[in-house]
Amino acid sequence: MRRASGSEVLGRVVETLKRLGAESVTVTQEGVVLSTVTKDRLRDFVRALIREYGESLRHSTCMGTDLRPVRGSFSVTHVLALDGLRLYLLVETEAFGNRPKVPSLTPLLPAANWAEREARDLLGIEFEGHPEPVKLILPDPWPEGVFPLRKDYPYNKKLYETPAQVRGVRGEPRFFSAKPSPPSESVREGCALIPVGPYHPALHEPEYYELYVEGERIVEARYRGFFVHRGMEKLAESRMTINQVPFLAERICGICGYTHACAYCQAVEAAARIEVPERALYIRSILLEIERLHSHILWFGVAFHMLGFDTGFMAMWRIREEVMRVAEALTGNRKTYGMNLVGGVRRDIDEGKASLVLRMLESVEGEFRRFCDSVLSMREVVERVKEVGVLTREDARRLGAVGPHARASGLGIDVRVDHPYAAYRFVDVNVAVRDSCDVLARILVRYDEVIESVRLIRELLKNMPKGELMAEYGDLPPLRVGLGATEAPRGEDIHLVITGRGNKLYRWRPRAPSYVNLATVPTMLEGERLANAPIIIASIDPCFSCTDHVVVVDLRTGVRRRMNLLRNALTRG
Amino acid sequence: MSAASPLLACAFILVNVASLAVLALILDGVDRKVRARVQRRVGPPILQTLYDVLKLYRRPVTRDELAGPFHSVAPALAFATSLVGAAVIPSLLPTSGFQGDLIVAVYLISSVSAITSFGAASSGIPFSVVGGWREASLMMTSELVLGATVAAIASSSGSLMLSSLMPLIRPSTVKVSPIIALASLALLTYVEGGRLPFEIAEAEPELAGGVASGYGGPSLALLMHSLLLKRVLLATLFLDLLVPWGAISNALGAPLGLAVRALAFTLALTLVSLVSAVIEALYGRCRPGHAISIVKKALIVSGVALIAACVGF
Amino acid sequence: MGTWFRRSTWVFHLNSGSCNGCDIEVLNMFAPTQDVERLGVKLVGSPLHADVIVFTGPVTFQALPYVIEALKAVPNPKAVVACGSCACGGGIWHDSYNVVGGINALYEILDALGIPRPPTVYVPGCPPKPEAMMYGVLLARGMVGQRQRREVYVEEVKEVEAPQDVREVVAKAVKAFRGGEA
Amino acid sequence: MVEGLGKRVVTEAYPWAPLEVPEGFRGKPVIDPEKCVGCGSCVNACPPNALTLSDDGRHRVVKLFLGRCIFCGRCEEVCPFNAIELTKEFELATSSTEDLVQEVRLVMAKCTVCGRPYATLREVRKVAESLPENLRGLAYVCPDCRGRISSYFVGFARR
Repeated sequence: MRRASGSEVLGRVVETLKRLGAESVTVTQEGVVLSTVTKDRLRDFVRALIREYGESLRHSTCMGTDLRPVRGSFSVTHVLALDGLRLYLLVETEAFGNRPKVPSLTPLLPAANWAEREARDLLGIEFEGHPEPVKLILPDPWPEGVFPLRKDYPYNKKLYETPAQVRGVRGEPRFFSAKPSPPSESVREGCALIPVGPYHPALHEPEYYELYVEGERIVEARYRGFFVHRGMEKLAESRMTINQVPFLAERICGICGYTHACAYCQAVEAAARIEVPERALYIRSILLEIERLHSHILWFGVAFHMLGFDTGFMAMWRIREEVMRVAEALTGNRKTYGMNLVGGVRRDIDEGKASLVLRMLESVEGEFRRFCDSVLSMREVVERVKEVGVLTREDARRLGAVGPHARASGLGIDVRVDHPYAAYRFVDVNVAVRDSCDVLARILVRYDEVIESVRLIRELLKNMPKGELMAEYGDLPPLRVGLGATEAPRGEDIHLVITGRGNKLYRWRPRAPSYVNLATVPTMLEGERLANAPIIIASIDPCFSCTDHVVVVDLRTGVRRRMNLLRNALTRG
Repeated sequence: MSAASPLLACAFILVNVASLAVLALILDGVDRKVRARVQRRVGPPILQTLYDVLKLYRRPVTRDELAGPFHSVAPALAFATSLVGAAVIPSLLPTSGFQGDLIVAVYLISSVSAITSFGAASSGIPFSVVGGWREASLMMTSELVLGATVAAIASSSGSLMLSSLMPLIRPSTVKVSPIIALASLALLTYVEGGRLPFEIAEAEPELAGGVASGYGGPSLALLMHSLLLKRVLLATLFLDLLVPWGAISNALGAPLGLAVRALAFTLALTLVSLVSAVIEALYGRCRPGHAISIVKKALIVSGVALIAACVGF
Repeated sequence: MGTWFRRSTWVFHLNSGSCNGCDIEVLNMFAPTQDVERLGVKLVGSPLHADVIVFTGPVTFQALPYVIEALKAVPNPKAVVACGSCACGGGIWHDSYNVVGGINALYEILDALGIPRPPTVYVPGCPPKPEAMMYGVLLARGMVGQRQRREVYVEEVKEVEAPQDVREVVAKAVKAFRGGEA
Repeated sequence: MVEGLGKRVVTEAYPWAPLEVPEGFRGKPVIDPEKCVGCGSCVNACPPNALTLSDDGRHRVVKLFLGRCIFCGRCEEVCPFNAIELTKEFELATSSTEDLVQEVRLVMAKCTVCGRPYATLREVRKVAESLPENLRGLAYVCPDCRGRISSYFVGFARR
């Protein structure tokens, strides 16, 4: 009922966009509409859009681009998702000058906060009216006024050229003067500070949380992340060619890398109008589900470990090992599948490999069900996760949560259904939704998704058509925009590309799901007991390396302030 | 039966202390092996904890400027205390015993916890402080339970001497209070033994080692060793109150009786350890508040036992 | 390399900005199938307790000060097992603006700061199999031999010049070209 | 959960017994120095620049640094002579990064006209083989000189 025919909906949306004052409206690819707006009308345009589409409009990400060599300007492209209508709206606006200024959308759509600050850091675009215009992405000692993503910055110019430069005054390295967070201006009397990270056994990645506790209760939580900014966007735009980037994209994340490789390839294929053979689409979907399987089971293990339940951890990782072995047999590596190139896949799944997969599914499904059922029937376990780390539906929507995290707060969004890609066009996906909004709900959603993945792989294997694995294509047309979106194990993963000349990229902007989900963590932590902190942080299945490919937070601002500003923005908007 | 000459008594004590100290490490190895087996893996060698401790003694001593002076002394003090505990409590071999050694034993066992948590609290490391705080709050409650239990047993058997307490073997009447008291002591042995779900003070994923996180090298070895020894001492106390070891050795006469007693005792200790390890493998860590509330329930039970003992049941 | 940790190896996991792939495989070593605990290896949460640092990631500039702190916190003597291509040589990011470029580049900074380099075992792979890491740990303990060696092939050719007939033809061509010029 | 006690242990025998890796495993890449001609296709395809090319006057050096390799297998895919392939070898740990290097040094051909080394002798011979006999001489001339004298060959071929 929800879905009128695609073209009808599209026609109506294009009509609306024109009516609301878009300068030009083009359908760039299936399900993606690009409208350009002058920067003075941007806010009004988006405000009108919010009025028009209300709750269903979600800010997904934004991409800043240095178009000076081409058009003499900078551009900012916001990606707004209309999940119900199966559409992504790209809203592009242009700005000129060395410190270009565009109006900020954060007061209207709080989820735009980090993405805008990222563009500010990397490209020097000022967002007027941004509630918190401070450094987010680059490392602390990064000099002011230097923007690595601008085309005139060499990709390999390191922050420090020689080891000796690291050594600053007083014999101490200059770095060391930078503490991960400021001496707090608002720490309450009688609070103890518990720093979690950057190295903490609960986090297998360097991340930093500061928890202010009274006894065991957390009164304030601050997050400081982005230790894993490796400058990959710049590498992709400069050193690499389009068929090298899939391998770079895969290394955004070691757990859900393949989903990034897929999203990237989809984006380039969309930009260059490459028709990928159907068999390749099926193979991609199968591997994506295998990845989801291993990622979710891994998460179960980690969650049990956080609860101190090591037998659960061991059982999950034992079950997961079978998935890893099959992944290795299918692709040649347990983790980095390396299966994708633009236009298709590199290896086939033949009969023998298919039967290997089916055997694995059989045993994994049985064992996983049996073990988790018996754990979830234990009162001690359920007690520890029930009504812990609550994120209300309202907060989830406003902060732009995605994936299982959003689905556990009652939002039924899933890219596989809302914006079908790969072989999900040919199969029905059941979306697991729970509405108790706590850690337990997140466990149950992922439980359902494991079972659903098993079913999907079986169906995909059964329906897989014969045919080619790779499309033929020539040189890419330059300066075309492409968008690729996939449902990573952690939620919506979105890649935007602008093609360049000579089989290179002009711009690449990946946005991983944890990027938006992480912003919800401090909200969930406040008022909780310290012992619950690890399981709450873990419950969003945070993948810091996904997020941090581009970002680092400023020292002088704590999350607390940021969250308050967000709330203020929410009440005002 | 107690040793005839002071020299022999000293020898008995030495044997007890040495063998408990070694057993504490080996039984932890057994624990790890059992847990691994439940998790369907091979697990470390039985002597692994022994290797770990021996290695730690060869590691350098670490010092932290932030730590208070008590921090660095605490492990040695805790270890010494637990060794004295091992000397006082009859285990493999009988000790000569003195009136009130039950009180001393309980006091020494509690002291190990107290020293550890104070040591952690003066480390200046946040995780360690929280761990110490947890340890202390768990200890406060469980010491009450221990006290009430001991009082119940003592009043029902009319003695405070460990070797003469045989609360369950009373030819005349079967009493209820010692049984309840022993049940709550069994729970306490498990809880204070630092086992999951009550292992909240070290809490690896939450507190990065908690009370132990400020120590390294030999002091960590001492701390580990004294905590493991404390675990064994609690089990020993429990076994002493449950099984009439003296009667076994008396019935057979020295030296055969002593040998049988030592062997039986070791087996019993291993059994307690095995059972605890299997239980432990099935649980996650509970919330610190929850752990304490469980211990509070045990407090009610032991209170009931005490009242019952006073009334004469 | 080190014999003091041959029977008991306590490992501190240090991620310097890696993609997670290696980190998950490090954890995977402790899973039932690989179960390195049977070799006496234990993962510890505090650097004070560790003998060996399992190092992953290409070292981002943001993580650098904390990485150095953590390295210093592990008491000497210690050993490092650098897991993954990022740690061994910077991996795919080696020349990016925000990446130091692997553990050897980090060691150069340590040299400049006057901190001694710990002995290091390098485990390439992207990510290495858990078994490959296990092998690396055993190599650090001196319990297995190193299999990978530097391989250099130098081609030996006696005759570098083009064949006689070709040279003659080319000489004619050159002459013809010169003639054309003139 | 206690059922685990009754079941078999899943731990593998490695490192005490060799480990079976599946067909198609992407392990250590090995250059076959006999087949390699130093054309540089793999170097162009390699995403992390683990494969590099350099000239030292007499030799062209194809260098593979395993410590940077991401084991993607693109080199294997693009090599026109199947000179590089990914093996099943995974026990690559070393105590020095020096040991992670594979180097193939191939003799350079000197231009018959100007004497400058411009490509490996093997590559030149391969090219020469693929050319018709009357044009073969062109392969032994560097690209710069080739432009100048090729008209002679074209004329020669016509004749």
